[in-house]
Amino acid sequence: MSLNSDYAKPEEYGLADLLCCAAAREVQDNEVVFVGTGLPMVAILLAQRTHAPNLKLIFEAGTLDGRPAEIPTSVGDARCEAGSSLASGQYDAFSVAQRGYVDLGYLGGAEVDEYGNVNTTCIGDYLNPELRLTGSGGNPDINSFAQRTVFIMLHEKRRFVENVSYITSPGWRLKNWPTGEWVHRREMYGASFRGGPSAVISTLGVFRFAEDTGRMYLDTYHPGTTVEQILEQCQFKLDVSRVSGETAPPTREELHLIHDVLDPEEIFIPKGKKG
Amino acid sequence: MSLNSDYAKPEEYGLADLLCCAAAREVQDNEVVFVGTGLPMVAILLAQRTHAPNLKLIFEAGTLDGRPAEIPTSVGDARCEAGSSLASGQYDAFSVAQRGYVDLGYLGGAEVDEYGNVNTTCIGDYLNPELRLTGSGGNPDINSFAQRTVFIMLHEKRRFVENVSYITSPGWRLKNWPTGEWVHRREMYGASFRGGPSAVISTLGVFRFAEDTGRMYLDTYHPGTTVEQILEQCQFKLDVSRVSGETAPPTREELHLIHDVLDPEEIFIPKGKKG
Amino acid sequence: MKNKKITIQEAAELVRDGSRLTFAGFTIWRKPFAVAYELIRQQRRNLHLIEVGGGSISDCLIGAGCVSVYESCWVGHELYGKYGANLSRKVKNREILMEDYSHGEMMFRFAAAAAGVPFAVSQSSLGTDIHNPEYDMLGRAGLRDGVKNPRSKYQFMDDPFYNGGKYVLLPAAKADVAVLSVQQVGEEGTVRIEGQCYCDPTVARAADITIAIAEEIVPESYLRQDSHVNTIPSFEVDYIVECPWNAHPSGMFGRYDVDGDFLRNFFQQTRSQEGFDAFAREWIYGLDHDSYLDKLGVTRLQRLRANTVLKYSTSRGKGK
Amino acid sequence: MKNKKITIQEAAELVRDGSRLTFAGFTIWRKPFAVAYELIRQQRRNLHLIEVGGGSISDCLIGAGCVSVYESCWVGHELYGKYGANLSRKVKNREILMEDYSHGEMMFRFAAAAAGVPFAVSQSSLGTDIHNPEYDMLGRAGLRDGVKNPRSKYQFMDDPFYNGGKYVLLPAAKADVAVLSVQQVGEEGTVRIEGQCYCDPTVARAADITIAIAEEIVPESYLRQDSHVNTIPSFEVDYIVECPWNAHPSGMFGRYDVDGDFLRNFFQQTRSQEGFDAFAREWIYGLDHDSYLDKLGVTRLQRLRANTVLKYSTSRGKGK
Repeated sequence: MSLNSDYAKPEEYGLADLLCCAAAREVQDNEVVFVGTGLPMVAILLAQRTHAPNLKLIFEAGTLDGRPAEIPTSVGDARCEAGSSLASGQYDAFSVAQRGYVDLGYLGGAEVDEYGNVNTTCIGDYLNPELRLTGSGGNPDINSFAQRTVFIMLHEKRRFVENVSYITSPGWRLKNWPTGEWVHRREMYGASFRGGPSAVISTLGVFRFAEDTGRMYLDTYHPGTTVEQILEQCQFKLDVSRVSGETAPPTREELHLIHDVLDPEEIFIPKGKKG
Repeated sequence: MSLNSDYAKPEEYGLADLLCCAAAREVQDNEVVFVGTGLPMVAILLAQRTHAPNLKLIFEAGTLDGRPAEIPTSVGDARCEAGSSLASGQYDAFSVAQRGYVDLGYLGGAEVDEYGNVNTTCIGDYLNPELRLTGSGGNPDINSFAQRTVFIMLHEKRRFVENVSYITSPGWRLKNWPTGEWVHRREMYGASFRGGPSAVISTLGVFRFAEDTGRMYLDTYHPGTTVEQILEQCQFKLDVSRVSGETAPPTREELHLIHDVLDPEEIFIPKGKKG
Repeated sequence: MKNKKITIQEAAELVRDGSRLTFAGFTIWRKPFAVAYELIRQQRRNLHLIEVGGGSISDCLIGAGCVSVYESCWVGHELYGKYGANLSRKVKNREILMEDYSHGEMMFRFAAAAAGVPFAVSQSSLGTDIHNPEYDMLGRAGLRDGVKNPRSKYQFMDDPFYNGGKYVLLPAAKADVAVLSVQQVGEEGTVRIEGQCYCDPTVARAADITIAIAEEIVPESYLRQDSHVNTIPSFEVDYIVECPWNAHPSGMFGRYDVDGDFLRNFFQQTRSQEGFDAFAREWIYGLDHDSYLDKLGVTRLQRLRANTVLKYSTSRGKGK
Repeated sequence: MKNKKITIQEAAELVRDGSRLTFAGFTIWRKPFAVAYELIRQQRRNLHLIEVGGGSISDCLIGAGCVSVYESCWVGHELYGKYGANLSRKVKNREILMEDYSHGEMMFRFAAAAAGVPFAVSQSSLGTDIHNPEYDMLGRAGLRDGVKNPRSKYQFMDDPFYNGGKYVLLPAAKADVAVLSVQQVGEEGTVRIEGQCYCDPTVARAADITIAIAEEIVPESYLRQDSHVNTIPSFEVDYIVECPWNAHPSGMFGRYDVDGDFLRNFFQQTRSQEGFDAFAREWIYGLDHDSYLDKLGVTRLQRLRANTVLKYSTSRGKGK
């Protein structure tokens, strides 16, 4: 990691840059990483060009171990194939994940609860929704199979909630159907338990989960925000007893890679302070 | 079919030729056919070059809709790929079969009973065998999934038995495990029932199975044999009430194709009376 | 040899009112829009659209009122529209029945169907509301007949072999018709897909009738020279159509990119039913595939065309 | 980047006494004999050989006394020997435990393992003695620990979704090590197989350690130019070995044919243990792969070499 390098000043980067770099730092070299469309894609390609050149990138649509030269606009993009080891389909992508090859998954969400349960399906009552969203996609699959998952989310009070409208993607406290009583994820997945959500990178801070209880805690707050502000923006009582400090800003080298190499067309990451 | 063409005289063909031509006549044009190594392979390539030019040939090792220019020595042979639509593997071959695409399977066996149960696993008690044979291979799979199957067998009294040493491949009367009581195949396969053994072509005659009971009966006896000889060579009481006559001999055109085109090296079919 | 070649119109006619329909491809890639448009022109109704994953094509068919049951996991336009506004509207208005699974579950369900077995086993989505029995929408509607709709949405089972814990059994996905959008098909039906094959080979095997819409019909003999690089065997494809640009506005590896402007406009314009109807009047009704392409124009299509070495367009942008 | 390249000797050392081993390939095609010979030289013992399907390589390893449990469906030499004489002898003498499944069942069992699920579902072999509970040999031997050997050989279940009748649940096949024999591998592990891929991609994903023995190691960058024609992704392959003619006497599409004379002799000579021991003294012990090839000689190998256009040898015959 290049944490001690040439950090950019606040006026030199935007929020999307900060999230992108924070996300990139979650991956270690040689890991197998399952990545969705959007900012996570830029983050992982950034990691691939900095501290994790040997990470193995899996796209849900079926590209295994790819090294795109240009940023794909989605995981089905023709740009995904470039430099990849195998271009196949979703059966292979999900089987590889279920078989246990995946170390880390990058995902998004509309709502999250204190135990990392994420909703991408609907806002309001599922049977009478205020707004139907995209639906699950591969979110629950990747989150069920990967050893750890990182969520990147917009932070608003209405999104960090006591109970999500619909549990699309499994966190650390789950419903044991058909009865629906709450159980710990470890109990739910039994002998096949591998892990679960490891971090939420929001527009305000970086959150992690307690090993034992699976409860979310604040790890770092982003430059310019405060612990108090973050507490205000959560409907549940956030654990702020383990705050380690401020989120490290992007380095100038990272900003160069993001804006001049990976996303010069500003497909996902706007330039400068615009984001 | 070319049944009314220029039939060869008894001195012009061997037994293997006769079996090969009888087997070829079991397939209809446009059918999807699953074929094992050996004489069935020559038979099906013969059919492909005569009355069934549009049959779709599947080899267990994974070649779908092949048109080999040279006779393969086994279904894994590099010669299988020639002219094929897809060269893949066993998962595809067996899935295609289980999905119900296969009209006809060609198989072999060491022992057969009156209900078409076939053994290719061992001679004698399974737990203390006189002779361990190859084992099942794909015999039970093809026979479970195809709409009908044709067996080509050496006819000896020790092979046409009351009860086979081991039911490798499912006939019309089966054991309902774990209890093991005999049930009709239709009952065993339930709503997924598609068919079963439709013919046994032995070195003495062509045998078929009664629609209702699934009991074997003699359809045609080969030139030079008699119904009495065949009865003597069966341990069970063979139904000979429906004999339709003598097995049609090869035509000269078929013999030409077998020996000059398909198997000039005598890999499976010896020339002339040698077989 | 059976002649498998038909027209786009005939392809759409194979999908009947009430059919269970599936599209291969992925979100905004290799989706046979030319067939979807024709289904809308032919005013097909009461479709049960069951897909490994949806996308713009699903939302278009849904917006036109062709679909009464939607069974899948996701509808959106990727970068060009954050959800399927037509599906959302119709779910909210109870004009459509939506049955939710996860993407992996839908893929495994089609894989089970392709392998000819009644269910798949998985540990995906355990503990989520996807398995909430209250949210079994086909069940609530009394549509679980055990024929094409399974008797239950899922079953749970403990691993009986390795003490691995709880698993979910997922019913095979049954489709009457699958429509694929591919680069090449031979006249006997052999399909060669370049780039990611997505769910195409699985869906082709699973469906009862499979139709391949290809950019080009090529000599079967050419494809059969290297059969290990083909994707789908001849006999799994029942009908073939030659129709260049059939996937527009979705993209196709090696041929053309996604038309992002078109999709962004679709998302914005079709957030209301009136907007959808206006879109359909402009881009669907009264046109056929040729006049649709003419309306798009040469310059626009040329800009989308893929570089033959890179396999994607070099003039992509965010669109504007 | 991790260096995955090792020698044939090192590949064999990854298989320990008692390991669960599997070979990809098909009967007498693409079977990594060079590794099997080395396992025999290293006197590996108590292997649990679990294969989608067996062949000459299985019978050779069994003849040498390396295998204590054999779990598969078939052993023979195709045209060159009608059964596996070494397996037969050892089954008769109770020197080996043989667990029988069908070929399809074994394939589906490995596919389940590759998909990370505990079992497959099928209707294959219903009503046959494969499902005779008396013939559960691992069970009879008390080896069903529920860890690598499943708690039961199979389970029955009625189709709960579509009233389809009786089905068999087949436990996933667990292998510690898979050894593949392939045409090309890149230095990062990407495998490209030409011709039929048999069970190779499934087995590679299923096993805990996967070793690819290749005719040649080629630049990874070359394979990655057309990734949709590759067969196995880099990260599923743990070790790679470059070893030309590694599959002899089995054949390899596009490279060389089966050495029928060699196999016919193997079958005839090894029908007794004394015969096997003599064969091993002549062709295995005291040799390494290079001296084995030298002993075969240039002329013999040249005769087997495939025509580069046809992909098979034009000088095949029945042998003699």
